[in-house]
Amino acid sequence: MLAVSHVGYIAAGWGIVLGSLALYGLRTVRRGRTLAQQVPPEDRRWT
Amino acid sequence: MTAPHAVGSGPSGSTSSGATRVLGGLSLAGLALLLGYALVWSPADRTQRDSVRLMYVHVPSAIVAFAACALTTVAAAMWLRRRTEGWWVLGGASAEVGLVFTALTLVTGSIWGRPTWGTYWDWDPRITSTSLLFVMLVGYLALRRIDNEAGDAAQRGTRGAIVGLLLFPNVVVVHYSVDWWRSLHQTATITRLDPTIEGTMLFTLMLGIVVFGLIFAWLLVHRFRVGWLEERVEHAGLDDALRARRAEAGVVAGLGGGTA
Amino acid sequence: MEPVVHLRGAVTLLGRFPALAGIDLDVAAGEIVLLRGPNGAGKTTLLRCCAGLLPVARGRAVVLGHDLTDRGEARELRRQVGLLGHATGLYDELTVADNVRFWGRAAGATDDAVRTAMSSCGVDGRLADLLVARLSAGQRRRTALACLVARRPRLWLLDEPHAGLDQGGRDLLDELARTAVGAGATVLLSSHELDRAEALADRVVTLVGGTTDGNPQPSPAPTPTQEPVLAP
Amino acid sequence: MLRDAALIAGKDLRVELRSQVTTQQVAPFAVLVLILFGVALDPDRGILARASSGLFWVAVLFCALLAIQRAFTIESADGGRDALRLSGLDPAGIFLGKAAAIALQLAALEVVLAVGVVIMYGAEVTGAPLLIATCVAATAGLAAAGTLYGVLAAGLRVRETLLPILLLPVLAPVLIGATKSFEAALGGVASDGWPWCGLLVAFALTYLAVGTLAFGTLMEEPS
Repeated sequence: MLAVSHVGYIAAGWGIVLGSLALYGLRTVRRGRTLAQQVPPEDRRWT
Repeated sequence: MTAPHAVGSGPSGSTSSGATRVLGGLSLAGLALLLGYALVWSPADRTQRDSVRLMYVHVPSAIVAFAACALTTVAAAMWLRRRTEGWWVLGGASAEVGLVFTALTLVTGSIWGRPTWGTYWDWDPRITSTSLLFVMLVGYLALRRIDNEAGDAAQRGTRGAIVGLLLFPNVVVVHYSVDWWRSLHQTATITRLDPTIEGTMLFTLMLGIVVFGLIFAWLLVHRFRVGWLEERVEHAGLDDALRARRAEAGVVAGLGGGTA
Repeated sequence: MEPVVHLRGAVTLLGRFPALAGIDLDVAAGEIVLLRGPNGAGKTTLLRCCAGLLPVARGRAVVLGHDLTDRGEARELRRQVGLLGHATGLYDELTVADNVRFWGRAAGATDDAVRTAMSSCGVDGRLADLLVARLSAGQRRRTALACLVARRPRLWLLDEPHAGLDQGGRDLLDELARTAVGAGATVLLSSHELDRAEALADRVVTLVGGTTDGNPQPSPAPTPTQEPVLAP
Repeated sequence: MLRDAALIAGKDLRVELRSQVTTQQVAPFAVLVLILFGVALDPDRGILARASSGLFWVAVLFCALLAIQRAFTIESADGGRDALRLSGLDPAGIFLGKAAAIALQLAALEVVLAVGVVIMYGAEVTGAPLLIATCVAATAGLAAAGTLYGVLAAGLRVRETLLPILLLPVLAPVLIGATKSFEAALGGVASDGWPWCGLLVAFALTYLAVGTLAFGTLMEEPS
């Protein structure tokens, strides 16, 4: 890792991907929590 | 990168279950391994040098994006045949997750292109057809939003489903026509990858595809359950609306004959 | 013999709004039935529903032997009904004759039938070559009526048919409806001209809040008042 | 089915004859687009002559959007959609009729545009049969896909903005194929263009088939 070329591009590429996926995942889970409170447990077949 | 603290099931309910927790754990472990291989243990390419490390995030994103698109088409076809709510919800879930991966494919491709080709954008068939796929997914999701206003699953029409059904065939036709178009035109073809990649590099790429597949599955399951819950919330609204409507007539609420 | 219209607990949604929240209705062949009720009671929705334009989400609904909960059957039904609604469905850029000929031919009417329909509705002669965009509201309604007559429907669905017509037009409409019933058709209409419409109708059904709950409940096995004569 | 198609196409063309929207508004718009391209791209450096095929088809695409919107505006005025559903016409016939009417109007526009490209951009025709075959195949494809996606968007509040985003990506293969074929017919080698023409024919046939099958269910949509 000492003489790595294109460090900026690699960091940007990986950073954007992992950051976006984390944000999107978090948002989806949050949406699910808000909605789950409005629905009786028997409609949540997976629990 | 799936934020383990978000995967717990609270008493008030969430979209996670035992299966998604396992899936999330596997994704995270795989991701850690992938980061090690992609950024540290795999060698630099002879011509591209270290910029090849972007391949391990770009190619898996692209594969997952196209798979999501194919899944949307399958879901649309099944919805047209069976008319069961699950297929409707699946189509929307895979299109939305697919849209995220398509955007990431374009962004990483562009970032990778700069050190490799010296430009952020090239009229490469893959970039062109991926950008058209992006617009098609946006259009499909816009149409679904309109379909959702039409009420519950039984009321919903075929508008979104037919666009969804044509999604993957269109992407394939667009891809091949663009491919054909460029191949007749281009004099100096710049190959992105060495024709054969071997050893650690190939293993890292395969690992990337598997890990991104796991992340996609985790996101898809959660997004599917969100869609499912949305349907339930809407469905609960119908009985209330019926009661309110019948109350206008001054009759006792409830279907199947009043006791006024 | 099945009734022409047979609804039990029929629910129809407009978006998420249950415009019909439980309708029980039987209409026998050859009857003229008036739908009455305040604005927003669901009269227009019920007529559009009987035309096969809106699906029935819950309950039982059979019109002219076609099950309205089945999308495929609704299309078959629509060939056999005529709906005169607030919208006329006429093309502004075409003449009166063009319009009646187009909608008549679409339903398989001959040119003779089209001509007869136009003269019976008083839109022949000089009026026939006028663009629909230039017509008065009353002439427009008459043209739409001519399109309906040319189709020779088995079930006439008239939504506020008297609105926008002059005295002569209203008399003409009543006469055409009676003639059609004489030839075996059935008429379901809504109207704000209650005196006139009640004189025309055999029976009145009141709609409130998207239901027919205020009316005497129809018997479980209704008997038609008269054997229907099918129109050719 | 064909009788119904003829009835619908005849009606649409009669509406066009009386309203003259294509001749008085869309055709001038097409010429305007050609002039604007000329102004935007420096006419002195030969870019126009080299790009004339692509510019021609981009102009056709814009006009096709207008023609498709117009074809469904006619039907959505004053309850026309319900009237069509009640008419008893075969949905496949309605689809073919509307596509035929759009195709004929587009063909007329293409003649105007072709004359414009030859005169204003200095394009040189070397393969007339290929030129005509391309126009026929591409127009059929545009009309078929346009009618299918047009009825999807028709009657929606957001139709003006939704139709382009749904339709234009789908039409990308037509734009590519027709442009390449035209390049061969305008100053190129005609034999290079025929495979592209084949692609256009395949596209048109596919969308004609899909539209014929799917139009019935699409007409049922609440608007």
